[in-house]
Amino acid sequence: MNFISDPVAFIADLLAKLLFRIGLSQIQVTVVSEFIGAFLLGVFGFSLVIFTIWLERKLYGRIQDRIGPNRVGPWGIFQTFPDMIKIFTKEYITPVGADKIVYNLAPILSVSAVLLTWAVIPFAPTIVGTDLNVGVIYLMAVGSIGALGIILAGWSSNNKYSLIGAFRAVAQVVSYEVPMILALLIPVLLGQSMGVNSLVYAQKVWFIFLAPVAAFIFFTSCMAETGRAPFDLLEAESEIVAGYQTEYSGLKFGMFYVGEFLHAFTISALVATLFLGGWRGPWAQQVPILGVAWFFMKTFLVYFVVVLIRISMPRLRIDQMLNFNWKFLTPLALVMLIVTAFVEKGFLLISPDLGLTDSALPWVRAGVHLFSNLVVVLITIQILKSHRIKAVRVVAKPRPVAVAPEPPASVIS
Amino acid sequence: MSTDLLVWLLPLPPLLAFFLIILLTNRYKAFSHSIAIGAALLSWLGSMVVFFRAINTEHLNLNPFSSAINWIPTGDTWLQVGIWVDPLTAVTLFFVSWTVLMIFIYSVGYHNYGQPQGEHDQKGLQPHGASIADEHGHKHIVPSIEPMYSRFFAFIGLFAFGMYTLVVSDNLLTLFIGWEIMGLCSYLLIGFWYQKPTARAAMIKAFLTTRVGDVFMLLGIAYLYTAIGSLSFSDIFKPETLHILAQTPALGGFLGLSAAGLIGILLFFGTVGKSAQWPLHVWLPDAMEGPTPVSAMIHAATMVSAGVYLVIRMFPLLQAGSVHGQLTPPMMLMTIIGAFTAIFAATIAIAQNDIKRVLAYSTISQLGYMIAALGIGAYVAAAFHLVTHAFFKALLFLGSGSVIHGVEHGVLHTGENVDPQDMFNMGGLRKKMPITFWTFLIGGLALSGFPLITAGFWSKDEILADAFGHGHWVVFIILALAALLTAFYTMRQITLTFLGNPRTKSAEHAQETHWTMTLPLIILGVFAIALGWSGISESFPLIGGILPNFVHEFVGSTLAEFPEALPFSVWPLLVSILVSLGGLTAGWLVYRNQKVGAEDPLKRALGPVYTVLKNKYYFDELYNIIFVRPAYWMADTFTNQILDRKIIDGILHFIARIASSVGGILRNYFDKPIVNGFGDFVGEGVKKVGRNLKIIQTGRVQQYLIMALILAFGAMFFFVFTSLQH
Amino acid sequence: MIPLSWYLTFAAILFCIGLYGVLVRKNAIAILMSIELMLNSVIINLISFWRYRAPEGISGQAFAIVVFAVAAAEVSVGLALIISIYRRRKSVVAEDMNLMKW
Amino acid sequence: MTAQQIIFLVVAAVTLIAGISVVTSRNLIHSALWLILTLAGVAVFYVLLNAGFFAVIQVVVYIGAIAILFIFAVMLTRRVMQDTGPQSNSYWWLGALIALLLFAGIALIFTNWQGFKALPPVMLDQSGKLVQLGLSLVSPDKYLLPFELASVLLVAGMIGAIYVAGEKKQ
Repeated sequence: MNFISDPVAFIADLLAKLLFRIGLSQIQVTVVSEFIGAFLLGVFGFSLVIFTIWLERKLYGRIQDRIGPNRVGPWGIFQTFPDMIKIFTKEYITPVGADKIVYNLAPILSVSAVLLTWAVIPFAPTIVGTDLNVGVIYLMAVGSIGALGIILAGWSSNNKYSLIGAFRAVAQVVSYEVPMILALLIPVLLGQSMGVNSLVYAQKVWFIFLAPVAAFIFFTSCMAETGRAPFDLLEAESEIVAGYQTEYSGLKFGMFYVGEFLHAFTISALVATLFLGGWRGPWAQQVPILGVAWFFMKTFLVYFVVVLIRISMPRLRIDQMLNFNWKFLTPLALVMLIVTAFVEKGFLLISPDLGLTDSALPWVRAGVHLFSNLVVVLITIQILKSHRIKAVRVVAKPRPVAVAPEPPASVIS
Repeated sequence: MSTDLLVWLLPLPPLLAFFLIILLTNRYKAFSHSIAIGAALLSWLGSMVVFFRAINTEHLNLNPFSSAINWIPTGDTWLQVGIWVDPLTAVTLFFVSWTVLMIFIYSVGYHNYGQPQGEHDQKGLQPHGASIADEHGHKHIVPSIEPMYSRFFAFIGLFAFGMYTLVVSDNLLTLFIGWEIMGLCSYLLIGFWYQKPTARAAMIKAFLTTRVGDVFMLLGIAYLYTAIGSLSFSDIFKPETLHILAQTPALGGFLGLSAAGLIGILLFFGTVGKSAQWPLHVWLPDAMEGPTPVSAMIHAATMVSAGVYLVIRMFPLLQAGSVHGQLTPPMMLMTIIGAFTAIFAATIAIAQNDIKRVLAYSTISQLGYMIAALGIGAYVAAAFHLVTHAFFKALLFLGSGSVIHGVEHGVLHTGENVDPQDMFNMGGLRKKMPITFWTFLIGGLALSGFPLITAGFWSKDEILADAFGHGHWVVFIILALAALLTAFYTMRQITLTFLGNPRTKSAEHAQETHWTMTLPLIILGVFAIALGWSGISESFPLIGGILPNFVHEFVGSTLAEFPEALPFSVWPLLVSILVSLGGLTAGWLVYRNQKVGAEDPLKRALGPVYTVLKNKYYFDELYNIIFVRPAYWMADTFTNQILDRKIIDGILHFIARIASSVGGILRNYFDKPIVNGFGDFVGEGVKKVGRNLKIIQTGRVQQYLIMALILAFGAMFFFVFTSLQH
Repeated sequence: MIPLSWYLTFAAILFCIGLYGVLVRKNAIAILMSIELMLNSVIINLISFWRYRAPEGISGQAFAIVVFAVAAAEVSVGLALIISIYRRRKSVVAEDMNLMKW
Repeated sequence: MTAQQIIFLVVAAVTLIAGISVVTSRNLIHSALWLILTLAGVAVFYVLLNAGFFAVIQVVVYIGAIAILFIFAVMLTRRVMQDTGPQSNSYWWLGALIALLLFAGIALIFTNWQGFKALPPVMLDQSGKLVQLGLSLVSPDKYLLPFELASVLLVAGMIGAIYVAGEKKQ
């Protein structure tokens, strides 16, 4: 096994041989190496945050027709470090009456939730944290822990704004989990497995082509999950100061901040792996390193879209947000799940007597699924249009014309 | 039509008439009397046909017209009912049908058919006459029609049905049924004018006294049935059954009588009741309260003669066991009672003033004659006298009816308040009512036995000859005396009513009655004379052989062994002629110039005996004392006061007291303390338990859970330990 | 290798703790939490029995899944009830809810 | 003592302590948090029992949904309790006694049960287990009925909850 084909394994073996020489028993060796692997992944996550913060601020500038940070280091790439230092030096203020334990526990939970998702995402065919066969549901479980963190933060800081922020967060996060799971189920259905890596393997044809609607639903619900862009009611500055983060300061606030950014990047990684084929690309099988490159390219592409949306979209009202979820996303996700399942079953029954060559089979299947998706989209558009007309008709009722009151007789004469 | 069927149909027309009148034509007088007379005519015609066929058949008694049907199932055999016509029945049919028809016709006139309705005539009272205005305006009171006109005809129709069934029946049971129907009709007809208290008393008296006789008769019939298992005459008169009955001693050796004797006596008591013989005669004179056709029909022709007919019919039974002419105990009893009744009734008759009562007592004495004749074995003579007596007694009664009717007419005319039935208010009706007078005279002479021409003489003479012939001296003397008295009171009656001159104004105004009443009198008159000649015995001097002694051959043949004709002896003939002529002349001499309001010459002659005779030997008062008052006493004081009030009510009250006291005790000592107590105890107990249990229900879920778990663990540990043991 | 007894004792202890909680806690929501504890111990039992008695079959797991569903339903209805009682009685203390009808 | 046993004991200790604190902690939010910790402990146990799917389900269903529901409920009814006074009612000793009694009974039964000390049989291939479970849940002859009934129960629970807790629009 040479370095190029599987660098991670190579390094791992090197490390193992080193430890054996030190004299640790087999169990201890595996424990230590597992621990080192996990530590590396965590550190990698945090370092990414530093880069993404810079990237995002640069993009904000450019979109808002300004340069963005360019003072610290060339093109401002070191801007994040002074921010970090500033936050580290801030004083820890804990509000009076706050529930100390819960107050301190909240930021840890929210950051750890995000980091835990990276354990499952495959960078390359061989480079992956752990290949759980229930990976997809693991992602869901971790998402819910994040929600927990936000609630505790809002609750324990003994502040009305933070409490309201917490309630809004819970409402948003918990209710958007439903369409996210349903959307996740569609790639699982297509890939016939719940392991994330096996899903990537199954993506000979990117799932975005087979289930574009599912991709759209997953992407929007993930956006809501992070509490970014159009759905950033969690810490809507204009309304509730910083939402659940108001009472936090110093490193705790930093943790939240980092958690949020990393979460944005994570969801783009998820979208990339689940719908854009993750590390799939030419020669990725042969040279794992290439897989990593493909993976990061796709992730940054999706991330760019996320940032774009974040800047351009106005904030939604809470009822609009909930209605959008319960009245549009969830039903659409359910319909899509059912349609995909039927089409998939139908295709499986018909495919043998179609006489397709092995290579053409996935493409035909993709076409069929694409077609079903398009049909569903058209139907939804029609429904929306009729719904809108009805709404308009209601609105369009003529308002009674204002008539000046009749002057009393005495005045006229 | 075969004679059997004809005989079956004989009784039906009167019955149909009865129902038709009662149910349908009660309101229409003309319609109902025509139905009744039509029915009587039909039965009369049937009887005549049967009579002539019976005469023309030889040895009728060997093969009589008879047929029987099964009526009541008695186990495996049937009680048979049917008809039986032998010479005796034929002869009885003859006189019954004639007299019934005559009386039906007579009743039309008697009840003033065609007269106007009386203004204040009431149902149940004699009509009081109606006032009508003739052409020149002054008022007349005219006899008014009987308000219950059709009802009368219905009852006599039913009576005729009863008589016919009795006559034609072939067994004692239907005979008894006919007997009872006649009893009922006599009751209804005596009390026809039921508003009169005397009529009501008379009808009850008649019914009860005949009822006494009927009870004994029924006992006799029952005993007979138990003895030989059948009631029909053909079975009874078989020689061997008669022999058995004669030999077997009566049940319990009653007075040493044989079965036949006892049955005979019991049946005879029925006749004593029905034909008003000595002990049970009291009802017949009082029965005169009924209208005269009733008295004529019931108390002269048919009903009373039914009693004698029964005895004649059962003669072989009564005679069973007598050896060469010696009288059996029932015959002995009959002779005694018959003879005594004859002389007894005759003595009372001479002291009566009411025209109908005289005839009533004369009927009783004549019946006594017949019973006495049967008693001494003069079977043919008794039958012959029965027939002739029926005719001239019916004639006399109807005659007295028309006399009363005429005098009543006079009473209404003059408005005089006088009793139309009392002979001393009459007199001199010879000129006013010639037809009634002559027919009444013929009847009277026949009754008293005027020699040679009247039928009465031949039949009575026969009886006296028999008595004389068979050496029954005592009977002969008594009967001769009775005949003397009969002749005397008959002549008394005729002279008081018809001869002399009228003693009251109403007698002066008496008028001859309507033809419907006088025609029957004439017809009966003819029979009263002509019938005698059919029974002249051959050995009679001079005119003996001219006409065959038809009665002797024909009626005699009903008996098993033919009774031989007696050799003629002059003594009984002389005695009877002497007796009748003597009586007649004596009667005429005594009463020929009876003045208005004068006393009865006999009163002076007999003195106290006269009053005794007038009051009928005080038998009514005697019976009143012996039977009626004790019965009342029994009913009122004994049963009501003592038995009912004191004893039964006493017992009941006692029981009631005991019951209430027991109830009280139970209530106080058992019900209240124990039962209620237990009830309350349960109630309180439940409440207490409820109060204690209440505290468990705290409403706290966790406490419930703890309790549940404790119990569960208890159970668990128990099972675990037990399972651990083994 | 871990014997079955460890799992069963652990589940029993957890169950008893849950039972104690249910019997003792004043607050209705605390009671519900204890019930959750008891349900979890049940599921542990189920899975351990599956693992130790019949690993080749899947009935144990199916059973567990159904218990999961029931637990979820139970909690949701329980909390809904408690909230409606709270809204009516302004109290969540189990002892206050001692009347069948207010 | 193998690695697994060590992990088992550590996690068991942690979970039990969390369980006890759930039951005894004065602050309701803290008891909710302790509950979450116990649930996580139980999830680890599932992993030890080679039932990975259940661990994840446990996290998603219990921690993700039910725990949050609890916290919600606590928040909604916070005003009353104000964490005042003793959290457990007067006869807590009785509860403790019964719990111990129950434990003694169960222990008694376990000791008598011969399969108590059983060692885990060797697990063959694990991969097909999840698919087999999924299929069994939906195949009619296996566990379709309980699965459907559970779903009906959930829907009923949901509707009931909404109806009971929802604001009655007058």
